[in-house]
Parts: sequence; structure tokens; C-alpha cells
Amino acid sequence: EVENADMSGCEIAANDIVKLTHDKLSTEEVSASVVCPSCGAVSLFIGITRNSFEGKKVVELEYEAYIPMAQSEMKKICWDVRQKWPSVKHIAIHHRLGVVPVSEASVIIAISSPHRSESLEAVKYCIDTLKATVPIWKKEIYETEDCSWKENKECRWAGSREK
Amino acid sequence: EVENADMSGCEIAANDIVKLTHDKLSTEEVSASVVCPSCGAVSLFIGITRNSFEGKKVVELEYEAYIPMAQSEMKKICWDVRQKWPSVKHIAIHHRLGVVPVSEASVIIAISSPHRSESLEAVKYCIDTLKATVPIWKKEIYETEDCSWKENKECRWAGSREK
Amino acid sequence: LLMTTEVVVLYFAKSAELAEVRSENITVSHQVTSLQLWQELVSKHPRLAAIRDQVVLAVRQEYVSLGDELLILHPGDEVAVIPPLSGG
Amino acid sequence: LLMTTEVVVLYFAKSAELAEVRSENITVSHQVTSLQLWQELVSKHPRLAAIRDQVVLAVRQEYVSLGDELLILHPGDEVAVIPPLSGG
Repeated sequence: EVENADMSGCEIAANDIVKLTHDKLSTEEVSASVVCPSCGAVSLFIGITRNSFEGKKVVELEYEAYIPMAQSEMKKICWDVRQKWPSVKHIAIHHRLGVVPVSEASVIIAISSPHRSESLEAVKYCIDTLKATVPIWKKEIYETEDCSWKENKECRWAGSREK
Repeated sequence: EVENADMSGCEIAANDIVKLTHDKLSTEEVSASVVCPSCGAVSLFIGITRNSFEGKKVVELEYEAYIPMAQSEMKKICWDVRQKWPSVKHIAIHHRLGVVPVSEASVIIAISSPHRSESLEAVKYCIDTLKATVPIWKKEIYETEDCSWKENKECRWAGSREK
Repeated sequence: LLMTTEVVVLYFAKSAELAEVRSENITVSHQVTSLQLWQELVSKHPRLAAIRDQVVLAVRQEYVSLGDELLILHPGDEVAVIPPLSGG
Repeated sequence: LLMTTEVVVLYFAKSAELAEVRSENITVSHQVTSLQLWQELVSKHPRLAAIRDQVVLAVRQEYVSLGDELLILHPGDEVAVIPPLSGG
């Protein structure tokens, strides 16, 4: 365990929380799970389902995951964050599965650190890397009743049209 | 009004919310106030009162503000964000005043945008600029019963020791 | 003597729609390149050919590109077909 | 003939502790540099001299550094003493 002077007074061990769930995500819950008395900063990113794609109206989205591998890839991201920003204290990544209505959260990432720049940078790294490496898929269902599997441009084996 | 293709379908006008309050801040409330169906991203920063400073145990913190000028400086920050990141949709900045117990939020900033990089960058800009320009002061009260007015290193007229 | 082994294949997203199955057991040779393994899957489910250029495999939950990499497969190993990701 | 005007001075944080007042009305000349205005405040509250190098003023809610900048003050204008900020 690396001791950090800024962590003085925080008795809770550094903690990685990764969660895949069919339930509605709670910003308050994810945020509260990373608060600790030695951390002056919590940064969050919330991914929200949008109402349109290329002019087509999206009615809802459906997510599926290769669950055990997704969890293991999310834990790898946490590990990477701790190598890059050793002062980061707690990391929570919650991803929703199944149907997600428009304007609801599909993913919430929260990270605490003694000072703000680490948590801000680490949250950006987490969401960028999650899109590139975690085996989760999103199908958009349109008003016209057709649907389409999406491809993250961050995924290196996605079609070149999207690069 | 600049029209943006990504904003199609969002009937709510772009909105700046700045708030100074003696009440406890709510992450859920601030986050919900910037959600809109055309925005795929909400980024948040939460500033939390820490339990120690240079080895001294902090019992509580007390904030005071030059309220009308603080509001006007917070609105200037919102204006700057809209010049720098025109696709940003909603901006909410809540700052708490009076006594803030350890582990509670002193400031919450939430920004929504169609894509994530704008809201992530804009949140970082907001908190960096708030620390440098908004007339708010924090007094730390220590276990030893002495206290100290803090100085943000971002404030250009702060003492050189802190630079 | 070519040893064979039975592995579990999982299909996700578009690959599950094309293969019309989410999980199946198949028998393949114990030593096989990732490209040969993919070709085995396409021979069972020809419609998978449509995603040849936008797919990777996962073997025991680790990503493997289609190519010459030699895989040593054990009974019960999990192989997954991974179309372009779209989480987040 | 030197015109004078009455303005409101607000003190915050450490400056309020040093001046032992949060708000007061003072009469100063209608045209004054920001440094002269500060010196006026120090002459009323000598302990303020301690923060001379870490302070700016705000006049009508806009920041003004201590220096040669000439201020035109009107009756009732708000002047504030602004020690180093520590919000956030």
C-alpha cells in the first residue's frame, strides 16, 4: 500500500466499486460512495441516453454486456487509474443494462482525490477507456421501429466509417 | 442564438443557474437541473471540505461571500464557457455559505453537452476560474481552536508563499 | 493425431442476431489460430461473414484479434464473439 | 475646489477582522486613485496595513488593483476590500 501524506485521517481503505445493473442509476448514491474526509474533490461523469441520432428520433436504448468480462475490464481501468494518479482515493463505475429510457443515465463514474486535478483527469480517462475496452453494446430503437447497434469511435475494431 | 445540429429536439432554452445558499447542497438536484434529452453528457465537480490542513485537524469551515458580486462573477464564468464551448447546453454552479461540516460539499458544478469532451473541459474551466475570480472566502477552524483564512493559489493577489 | 476440445462460444449484439444463437458448445482442435477459430464459427453460421472486418474474439475473457496467433484451448474454455463496442 | 462624495465601504474575511467593521460610509474625494483610496482606509483602520500586499478593491463590483488608476466615485457607490479569495 502506497501511503500518501494527503490521505492522513482517512481510515477507509482505497476502494474500487464496479457495478452492472438493470436498475435505474442514482447520481447521489454513486457520488456518496466515493466521499471521504481526506478528499477535497469528487468528479463525476454521467452518460445520458440522447433523443436523436443522425436526425432519427430515438425512442429507447437497450444495453447488453458480456458481464464477467465487462467487470474484469472495468477493474483493469481502476487499476490503470491508480498507476497514473496514485493520490486517487475511491473509484466507482456503475453501468446500466437493459432498456434505458431517453434522458436517463446509462453510466455514472465518480472519483475522489485530495486535490481536484487528479479526479478530473481520471474521470475523463475512465470514460474514454470504458468506451474503448469494456464489452458492452447499445442498440438504439428508433421511432420508425427499425434499430441499430451502435459503434464507439474509441473501439479500435469498429468500422472505418466511424473513425 | 446559435443553432447547433446536435441540439435538435431539445425545446428547453440554454440555461445558466448560479446559486449561493446556506442550505446543504444536493448532487442529485444540481445534476438533474442540467439534464436535457439532446445531451449525452453531464459532467460534475464537487468540492468537499477536508479534515486536515498541514497536519492540523479541521473541525469545520465557514464561508462568506460578497454575494451580489459573487453572483455576477459566476455569471461571467458561464458567459466565458459559452464562448469557449458553444455546444454546452446547461450550466449550474451552486456554492454553499456559512458553516460547512467536514465531508460535505462546498461547491457543485454541473454542465451538460451533446458530447462528453465539452462538458468535461468546461467543468474544469469553471472550478479553476471560480477559485481565481469569485469573491468568496473560507475560514478553517482547527481542533486547537485557532483558525485561518485560506488563500486560493489561483487568486492572483494571494501571498507569494502560496504561489 | 489432432487433439480436439469442446469449448463454449458466446455471441453478443449483432453477432448474436446473425448467428441466431447466444451460446453454444463447439468442438475444435486443441491448437488453433484465432483466424481459424473464427472461420470455424463462420462455417457454422455463414451470415457472420458480414462482420469479418469489425470483430475480435475474447478467449478466457481476454481480447484476441483475428490472425495467426496460436490459441491453446482447454475443455470448457469460454470464447466470445465481440462486435464493435458501444458501452458508455 | 475638491469635490467629495460619500461611498459605502464593505470589508470581507480578514479585512473585516482587522478593521473590526463589515460596512461603513466614508467621505472621499470624487476623483481618487485606487491607491489613495486604500490609504484613506488604512488611515481610518491602521491594522489594515498588514494586508497591503495581498489585497485588491472592488469598485461598483469590479476588481481594481491598488495603483495609479483614477476612480470617479459617485454618491452611494459600493467599494469593497477584497483579501485573497478562497472559495470553491
